[in-house]
Amino acid sequence: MGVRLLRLVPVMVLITLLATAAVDFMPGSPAVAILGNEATPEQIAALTTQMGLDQPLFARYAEWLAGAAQGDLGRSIRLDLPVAEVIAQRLPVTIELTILALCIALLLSVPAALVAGANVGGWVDRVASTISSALISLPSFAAAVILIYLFAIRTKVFPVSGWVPFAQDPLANLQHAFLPALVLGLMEAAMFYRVLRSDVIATVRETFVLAARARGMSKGYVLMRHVLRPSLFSLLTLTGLALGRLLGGAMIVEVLFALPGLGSLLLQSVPSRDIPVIQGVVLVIAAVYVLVNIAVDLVYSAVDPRVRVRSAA
Amino acid sequence: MTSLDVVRDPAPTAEPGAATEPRPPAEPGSLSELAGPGEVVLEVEDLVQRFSVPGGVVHAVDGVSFVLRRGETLALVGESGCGKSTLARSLMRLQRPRSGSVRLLGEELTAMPRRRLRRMLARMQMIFQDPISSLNPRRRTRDIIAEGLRIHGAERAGIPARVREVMGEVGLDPDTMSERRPGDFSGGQCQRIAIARAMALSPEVLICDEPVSALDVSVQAQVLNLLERMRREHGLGMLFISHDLSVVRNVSDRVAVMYLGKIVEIGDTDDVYAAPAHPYSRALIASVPAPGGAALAADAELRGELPSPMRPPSGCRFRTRCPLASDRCASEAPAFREIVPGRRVACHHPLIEALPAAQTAGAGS
Amino acid sequence: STEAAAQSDPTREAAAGGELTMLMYVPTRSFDPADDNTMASTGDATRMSAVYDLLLVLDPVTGEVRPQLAESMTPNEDGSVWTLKLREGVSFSDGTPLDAEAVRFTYQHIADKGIASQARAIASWKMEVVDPLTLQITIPSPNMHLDRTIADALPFIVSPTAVQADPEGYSSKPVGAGPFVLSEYVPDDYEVYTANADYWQEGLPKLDGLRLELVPDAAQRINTIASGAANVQAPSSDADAALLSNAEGQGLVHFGVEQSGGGWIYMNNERPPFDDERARRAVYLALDRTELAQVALGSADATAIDTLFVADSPYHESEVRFPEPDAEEAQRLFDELAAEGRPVELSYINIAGEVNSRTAQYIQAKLSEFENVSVDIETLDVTAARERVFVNRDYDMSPYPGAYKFPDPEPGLFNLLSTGAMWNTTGYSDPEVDAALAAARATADPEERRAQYRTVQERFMEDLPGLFTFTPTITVIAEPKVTGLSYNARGVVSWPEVGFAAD
Amino acid sequence: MTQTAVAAATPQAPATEELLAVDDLSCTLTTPRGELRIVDGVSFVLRRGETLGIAGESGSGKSMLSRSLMRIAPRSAELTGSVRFDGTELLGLPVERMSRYLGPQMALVFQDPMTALNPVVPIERQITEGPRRHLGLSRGQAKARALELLELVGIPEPRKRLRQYPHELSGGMRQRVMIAIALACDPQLLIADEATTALDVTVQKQILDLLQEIQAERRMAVIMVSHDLGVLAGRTDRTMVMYGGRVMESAPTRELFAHTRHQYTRALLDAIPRMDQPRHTLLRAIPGVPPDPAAELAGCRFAPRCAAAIERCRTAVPPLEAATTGSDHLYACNVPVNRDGRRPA
Amino acid sequence: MLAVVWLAALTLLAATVELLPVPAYDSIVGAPFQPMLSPDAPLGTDAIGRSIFSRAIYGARASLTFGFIAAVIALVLGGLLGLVAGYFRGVMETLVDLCSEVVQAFPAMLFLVALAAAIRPSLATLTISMAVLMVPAFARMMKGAVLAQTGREFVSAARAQGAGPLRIMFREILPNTLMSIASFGIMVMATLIVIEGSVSFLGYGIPAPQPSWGGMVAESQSQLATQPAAVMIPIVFLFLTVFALNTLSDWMRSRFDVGQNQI
Ligand SMILES: Nc1ncnc2c1ncn2[C@@H]1O[C@H](COP(=O)(O)OP(=O)(O)OP(=O)(O)O)[C@@H](O)[C@H]1O
Ligand SMILES: Nc1ncnc2c1ncn2[C@@H]1O[C@H](COP(=O)(O)OP(=O)(O)OP(=O)(O)O)[C@@H](O)[C@H]1O
Ligand SMILES: [Mg+2]
Ligand SMILES: [Mg+2]
Repeated sequence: MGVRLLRLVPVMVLITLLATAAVDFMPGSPAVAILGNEATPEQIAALTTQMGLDQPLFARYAEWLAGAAQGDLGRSIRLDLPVAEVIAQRLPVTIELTILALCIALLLSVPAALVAGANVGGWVDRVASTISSALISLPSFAAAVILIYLFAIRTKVFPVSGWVPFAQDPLANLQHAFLPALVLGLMEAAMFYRVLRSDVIATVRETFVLAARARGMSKGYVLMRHVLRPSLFSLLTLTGLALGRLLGGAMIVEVLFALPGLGSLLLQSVPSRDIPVIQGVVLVIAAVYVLVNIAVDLVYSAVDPRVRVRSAA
Repeated sequence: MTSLDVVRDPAPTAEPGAATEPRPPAEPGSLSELAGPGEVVLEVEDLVQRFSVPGGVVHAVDGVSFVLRRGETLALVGESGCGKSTLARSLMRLQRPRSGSVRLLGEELTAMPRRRLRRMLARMQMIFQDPISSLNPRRRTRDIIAEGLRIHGAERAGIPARVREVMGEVGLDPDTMSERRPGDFSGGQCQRIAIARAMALSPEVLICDEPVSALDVSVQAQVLNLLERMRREHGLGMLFISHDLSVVRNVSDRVAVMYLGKIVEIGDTDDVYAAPAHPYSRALIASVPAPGGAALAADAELRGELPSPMRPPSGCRFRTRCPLASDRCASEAPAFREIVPGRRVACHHPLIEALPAAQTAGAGS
Repeated sequence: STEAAAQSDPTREAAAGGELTMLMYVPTRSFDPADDNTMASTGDATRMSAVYDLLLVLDPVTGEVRPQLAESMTPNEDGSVWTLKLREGVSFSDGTPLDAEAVRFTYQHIADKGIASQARAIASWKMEVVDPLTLQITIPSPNMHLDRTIADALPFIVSPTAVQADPEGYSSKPVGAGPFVLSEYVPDDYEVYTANADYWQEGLPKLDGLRLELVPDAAQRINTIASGAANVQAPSSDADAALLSNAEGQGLVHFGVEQSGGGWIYMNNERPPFDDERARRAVYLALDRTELAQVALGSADATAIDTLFVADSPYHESEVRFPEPDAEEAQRLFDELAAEGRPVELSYINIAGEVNSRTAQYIQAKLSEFENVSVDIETLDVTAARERVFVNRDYDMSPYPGAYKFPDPEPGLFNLLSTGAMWNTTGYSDPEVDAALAAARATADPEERRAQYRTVQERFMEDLPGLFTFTPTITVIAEPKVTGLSYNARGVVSWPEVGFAAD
Repeated sequence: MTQTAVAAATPQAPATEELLAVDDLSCTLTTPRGELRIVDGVSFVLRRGETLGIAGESGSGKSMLSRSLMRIAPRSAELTGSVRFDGTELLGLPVERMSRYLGPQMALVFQDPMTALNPVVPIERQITEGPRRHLGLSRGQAKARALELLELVGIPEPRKRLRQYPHELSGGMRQRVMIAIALACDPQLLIADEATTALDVTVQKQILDLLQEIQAERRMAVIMVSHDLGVLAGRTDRTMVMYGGRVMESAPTRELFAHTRHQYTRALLDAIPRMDQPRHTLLRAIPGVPPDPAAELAGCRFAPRCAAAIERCRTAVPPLEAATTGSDHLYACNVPVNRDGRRPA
Repeated sequence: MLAVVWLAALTLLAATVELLPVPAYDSIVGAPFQPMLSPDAPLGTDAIGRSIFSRAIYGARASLTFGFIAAVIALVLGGLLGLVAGYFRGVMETLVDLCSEVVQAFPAMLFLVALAAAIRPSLATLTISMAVLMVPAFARMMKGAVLAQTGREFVSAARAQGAGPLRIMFREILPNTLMSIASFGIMVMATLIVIEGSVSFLGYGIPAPQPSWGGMVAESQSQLATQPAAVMIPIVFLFLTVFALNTLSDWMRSRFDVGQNQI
C-alpha cells in the first residue's frame, strides 16, 4: 500500500507536466485569449511578460509545482479566482453525478448479471445481454442525443440542461442530474453487466456452489450468499476505474447537458488557455484516480479474505 | 541409436511387453548396476533455495545433498509442499539456487553463464507433472519435439528423421500424430510427447517431477513402463519425484525422503521400505493404502500438520510431529549421517539402530 | 413566427414582480468593463447591463443616440471637445454618487488595464471634471460621433470606491448603478441578481430578480426554455433558422431586428491570392450568397445581404449592390489568375462551431465545383484562430465570430475599412475610402455624410475587401409571456423594463 | 422418466435394513457434442451402516453418479431409473422437497476441499447454514453445534477456526471441515467422493480413519468413491467397479479382491504397482485410453482395450449378473477371469 | 454472421467508393435536408446539401482506416512492450505500469483537444496520436497475458530445454497470447472509432470537409427536432460498426476460451 501511495507522486507530477506542456504547445497564449481580437503585438508581449509566460516551460512548471506542493494552486486566468475555489465549486456537481451514475449502473447491472449468469441462455440473459452489447456500442454523445430527444424534447419529462445545487432544491437537483447520470450510468452498467455476468458464470461452475446446493440450500440463498461475493472482483476493479474516470469529469456529457462539473471546466479552460485551472483539474483527476485505485485494493481485502492475508503478511 | 523396427512398426497404443506379454521377471541387470557404483552424473551438494514472500522467507529447499549415478533411478518422496518441485527446478536452474552446488557430468551449473548453461541443459532434461500444460497448446507435436534439437543447433536436414525416430520410440505414430496439437491428445499421450521431447536430445539425466500423478491408473502404467524402458535402453540417470510410495517402490533403486526442505533419509529402496530408519519414513510407508497394505504400528502415526516452511521448527524439523521426539530434537539439528553403508539419515533416534540389520520382512504380510 | 409574435408583444408593458431566468451562451469572464473587449450581447455585456445600466443607448435601427444614465453628450463645433452631462441623484448600489469623477475614473481604469477595445483610444483623451455632473473630453483627432462610440463600447460606469477597495476581487464583485445587484455568482454556471431598491428610475426595474444561467449549446437552450426551466435566451446576432423553427415548434416566440452590416468573412488583402482584387471578385461571383445564407442559417427563407445598409437606414443606396453570382465569369477569373501563375489556393481558418463550420464547408464545397481554385479548411479554437488571424495575419479567409453590424457607419464602418483601423483585419487600404471616412467623421451634416458614405460603398463594391454574407438580426427567443424587451445596437438588453406580461 | 420395478432388481436387500435402493439409474447430459450417457443403468442397494465403495478410472462417471443420487447434476442432465431413499422415490420429488433431503438425509464430501469451500465465507457460516435451514436451529444453537462438530472431526482450537476462512487452514483441516459440514445435519447417508485423493498419504490415512470411526458411531451408510482400489480395500463392505458409466463388477470387497472376475478389474489391479513386487518390474499396462462418453459403443465398454475380448464383447453389452444364483458377486463380462488365474494377494 | 457481413460490406463500399456512381463527399447535390431516397442522395442531404450516403461511406473509410491502423500500431508497439515487460519484469514492468497509469488517469479529451490545436489535425496525426495513447493499454493487457502464460508449465519446459528468452517470448508465449490480444485489438478498434466520433463531435477530430460520423452528428445536431434523419443516420452507422466490431471481438474471445477449455 505504501508503495502504491509513493507511486502517486510520479504519476501526478507526470500528468500535470504533460497537461501543462500540452496546453503550452497550443498556438495562442493566455495573453491572446485575454486581450481579444484587437490586441496589438506590443500589448500581447507586455501582458505575456507581466504574467510570466515568457519564462521557459519547465521554470513555470517548477514554480507551479512548488506552489502546488504547499497547497497553492494559483489563480485562474479566465475567471480571476483562486483555482482551488473554482475547482471546489465544480467538484460537488461531478461528485453527485458520479455517485448517481454509479448507483444507476450498479442497480441495473448487478441484479441482471446475477440472474443472467445463473441462468445462461434464459430470457433475462438474452434480453440483458443484447441490451448491454448495444449500449456498449453506443457512444455517449449519441446516447445523450437520443435520450435528450426522447425524454427532454419529445416527452419533456426531464430538464435538458443546467444544474440546480442540491442544497437549493433537492428535487430540482435530482431532476437535472437524472438524465446525464442515466447516460453515464447506462454506459457503465453495460460494462458492469458483462463483467459481472461472466464472473457469475464462472463462480456458478465452482465446486463450492455445488457444495452449497448439496447442503440443500435454496437457489436464491446460494446466489446471494455464495455466488455474489466471489464474483465481485472484476466488478470492483471496473467500478474503481469508472469512479476514477467519472470523478475526472465526464466531459462529453457535462458539455452536452451544460453541467458545471470538472470535465466541462477543463474543456472551457482550454480555449482561454487557462493553464492554472487546467493544471489544477488534472492534478485533482490524477489524485482521484490513483487514490480510488488504492481504495479499490482496500475494498478487495474486505471482499476477499485471501487478499487480506496477503497484504497484511 | 534405437532399433529400426520400432520406427518402422510403431505401436502407438499397445505397449510391447506390457499387457500382451506375460509379466517379465524382475530384472537382475538393474541390481548389478546398483551394486557396482556407476559413474556419477549428477552431484548435488548443500543446495539451498529460498523465496522471499510478503511476510517472510520460505525455506523451500534447505541444504540438500545427493548423488545420482548413470543408469540409476533416485526417487524423491515427501508430502506436498516439502520442496520436491523446487528442488527439481533449482537443479535445472529454472530458479537460480541461493547457494550450494549442482554438478552435472562434473560441470558446475550454479555459476555457469546462461549461454553455456543452456547448452548444458541438453544433457539434463525434465518431465513435468501436468502433461497437458507442459506442452504449448498452439504448437504441433513435431515442432514441440523438434524444438530442443533446433535450440541446440542440430543439423536442419536431420531433424525430421530424428523426430520420427523418437516418436516411434515413445509409441507415438509419427504419420498420424506429427501434425496435431496437444489439445487433440489424452494425458497419457501428452506425457509421451513430453518424454519424446526430452529424449530427442539424448540426455544423460532425466528429472521427472511427478510424471504420472495426473494420469489415470491404467495410463500411469504405460508411462511408467515407457520411462523404465528409456532408462534401461539409454542408461539414464533418473531423479523421480513422486508422492505415491507404491510407484516409487516400483521404479527406484534408491529413495530419498524429504521433509520440509530437507532430505531426512536416503538409501536403497528395498532397504528403506523394509526398515525405514527415520520415523517420518516409517510413517509415510505405513500410511500407504494398498490391498493388504502395511499393518500399522501405533507409534508410527503422525500427529499434527506440516509446519509452515516460513517458520520451520528449531532443531529437527520433524520433531513437532515425531512420536519419538526428545528435548535434544528441539535444540540440535540432527546431522545427515551414514548409519549403515548406503544409508544416510538425519535423526537423533534412528529406528534402524533399534532393529536388527537382518530384518527383512516386507511390511504387511 | 408572425403568428406567435402577434399573440405576444415584446414591447408591451410588464407587470411588476417575478423572477426571470435568461440563458447565456458564453461563460462570465468578468464584471469589470475594463476586462471586456467584445461587448458581446451573448456574454458579459448583457450581464453588465443589469449591474451598471447604460450611459447612452445606440438605437439598433436608426443609429440614433439616446440618453440613459447620462443626460446628454454634445460636441463642440469641430468635434474635438465633448461635454458629458450626468443626471442628478444617481448613485451606485454602494451609495456613492455616479458623477463625472466616476466616469473619468472608469475610463482611466479601462485605459490602465489595457484590455478593452477602446483602451488605446481612451489613453489619448484628455478628461476634465468640470463640475460634479459634467465631464469634458478632449480628443486628439476630431470626431463628430464620439457619443456613438461611448454608447457602443463604453456605456458601463463602475463605482470608484468599490474598485479601489478591492482591485483584485472587483471583477467578481461589481458595484454599479444598474437596475440589479449581483447577489450570487458561480463561475461557469449561473448568477443571481436582485432588484436594486435605489434604482434611479422610479418604479423600475419591473422584475424582483434575475437569474442568468450558462448553457453553451444552442439546441439545449431552446429545449430548456421550452421545458419551462428558463424564460428567455440572451439576444444573439447569428440566429440559426433551424433553431428558430425549433423554438417555434416548441411554442416559444422570437423577435428579430434587422441591422445594417452582415455576416462577415475576412479576406487577407495583404497576401496572395486575395491581394488581387480579381481573386476576391471571383470568389464573390462563384458563391451563391443566398444559398450560403440559407446553409449558414439553416433556413430556406434566409436571404443574403445585397446592400451595405438596410433599406430603413439613411445611408441605404439601392443601386450600389454586391455582385450577383456569375459562374462563367468566376471561372474566367480563376483561369486568368492561374494562367498568370497566381492560382487561387486559399487557406480557410475556421473557428469551431456549428454555423461557422457549415459556412466553411459550403464555401469549400461550392468552390470545389470550379477549376483552378482550392480551399483548405483548418478549424481552430477561438484563441488559436485569433493568434493566426488577428495577431499573425496568417490566413486567407476566416469568419468573423458573429455578424459585423453598423446601425450607424460611425464608428463601425470606419473601424472596418479605414487603413490601419482597429478592426481592419483584412489589411484593406484605399486612400479614397480613407478620405471619405475621415470627412464623414468630421461632419454632423446628414447630407454630407450620406455623400461620403456613398463613395465608400461604391469603392467597396469595386474592391470587395471581404465577404459579406447574410443580414444580421438581433434575435431573442423567449416564452410568450416575457415582455418589455429592448436593446441597443449591440443587442444588449435594457433591463429595467423587462418583465412578465400582466395576465 | 421410466421407472423399473424396484423389487425385482434387488433380491439381496432385506427390506428393513435397506436405506437406498438404486435401480437402473442413468444420467444423460445434452452437450454440443451430443447426448452423453454419463451414468448408464446403475443399480445397487445400500443398507444402514453399510459402506459401499465405488471404484473406477477418471471419467467413469463416479462423481456424476453421486450427484445424480442427490439430484445436483447439471441442469442439462436427464435422470432416468429410480432412486428410493428410505422408501421414498427421489427422482420425482419437487425441487423444494428434494432439497430437504440434502443435509439431514444425505450429505456429500467433495474431493478437493479447497474448491469445495467458499473462499470468501467464514467456516462458521458454511457449517451452520445447513443446520439452520434444515434443523431450524437458532444462530447460537447452530454455533454450538458447529463447535461440537469441529471437535468431533479433530480440529484443535475450534472456536478460533470458526472465524477463519478456508485458505487459513491446511489441506487436511479443510477436509475435516468438509466432513464436519457434511455431518452437520446428522445425515443417514454420507457420500465421500474422492474425499482423500487430494491429500498426502499420511493425512489421507487420518481422514479415512476418522470417517470410519464416525460411521461406526452413528450407523451411517457410506458411499466411498475413489479411483484408488487400495483405499477401498480395507474399508468397505462392498465394492462396485465402474467403467464408462457402467458397473463392471460388484461384490463384497474381500471377494472382489480375492476372486476378481471381470477382465477390467483384473487389468486395473495388475496395472497398479505393488509394494511387494521387486523394483523395476514392468507393469501390465492397459493399452489405449479410457472411453469417450460421446463415442457410441455397441458392446462392452472395455472391449476395445481388453486383451481377452472376443467377438461377442464388441456386439452386445454383457449383463451384470452373478455367476451362480444367490451369489452377490455380480460382473458383466463374457470372458471372466478364471478363479485360478488370480494372483496371490 | 451479421457482424462480419456488415463490416465486410462497409469495408468494401469504403474501399471502392470512388469507383461507385456516388457523388463526392464535398459536392453539393441539392438543397439542404432533402428527404431520403432523393436522386443522387439515397439517404437524403445534410445541412449543406451534400449526400449523406456519400458522406457516411467516406466517413466509414475514415473511421475504419483510422481505427484499424491506430489499433494495429498500438497493438504491435504495446504488444512488444508488454511482452518484454511481462517476461523480464523489473524496470520495464514498472515503466509500463507507470505509463499506463499516467495515460489512464490523464483526461484523453484534453490531450486530443490540445493536440488538435498544436498540430494540424489530420487523419494521419489523429491515427498516430491515438495509437500512442493506446500503447499502454495494450502493453498492460499483453503484460497480463504474458504473466499468465509465463506461469504455465510449457514455458518452464522450454527453458528446461535450453531455449533463450527470445525464442521463449516469440515461439512459446506470443502465439498463446495472440488470440486474446487480437480480440482485445478489435475491441480497441471499436473504442477508437467511438473516440474518434466523440472528438469529431466536439469539433477537434478529422478536419472538415472530410466526413466523419461524429462530425456529421455535430453538424446537424441543432436540427435534431426537425431533421432527425441527418443526426440519426451517422449514429446508426457508427453504432452498427462498433456493435459489429464488439460482437466480432466477443466471438473471438469465446472461441479462444472454448479452445482453452478443451485443452
Ligand atoms: N516461486 C515461489 N515463490 C514462493 N514460494 C514458493 C515458490 N515456489 C514454491 N514455493 C513454496 O515452497 C514450498 C515448496 O514447494 P514445492 O512446489 O517445491 O513443493 P512440492 O514438494 O513440489 O509440493 P507438491 O507435492 O504439492 O508438488 C511450498 O511451501 C511453496 O509454497
Ligand atoms: N457438465 C458436464 N458436461 C459434459 N460432460 C460432463 C460434465 N460433467 C462431467 N462430464 C463428463 O462425464 C464423465 C464422467 O464424469 P465424472 O466426473 O462423473 O467422472 P469421475 O468418475 O468422477 O472422474 P474423476 O475421477 O476424474 O472425478 C466424464 O467423461 C466427463 O467428461
Ligand atoms: Mg510439486
Ligand atoms: Mg469425480
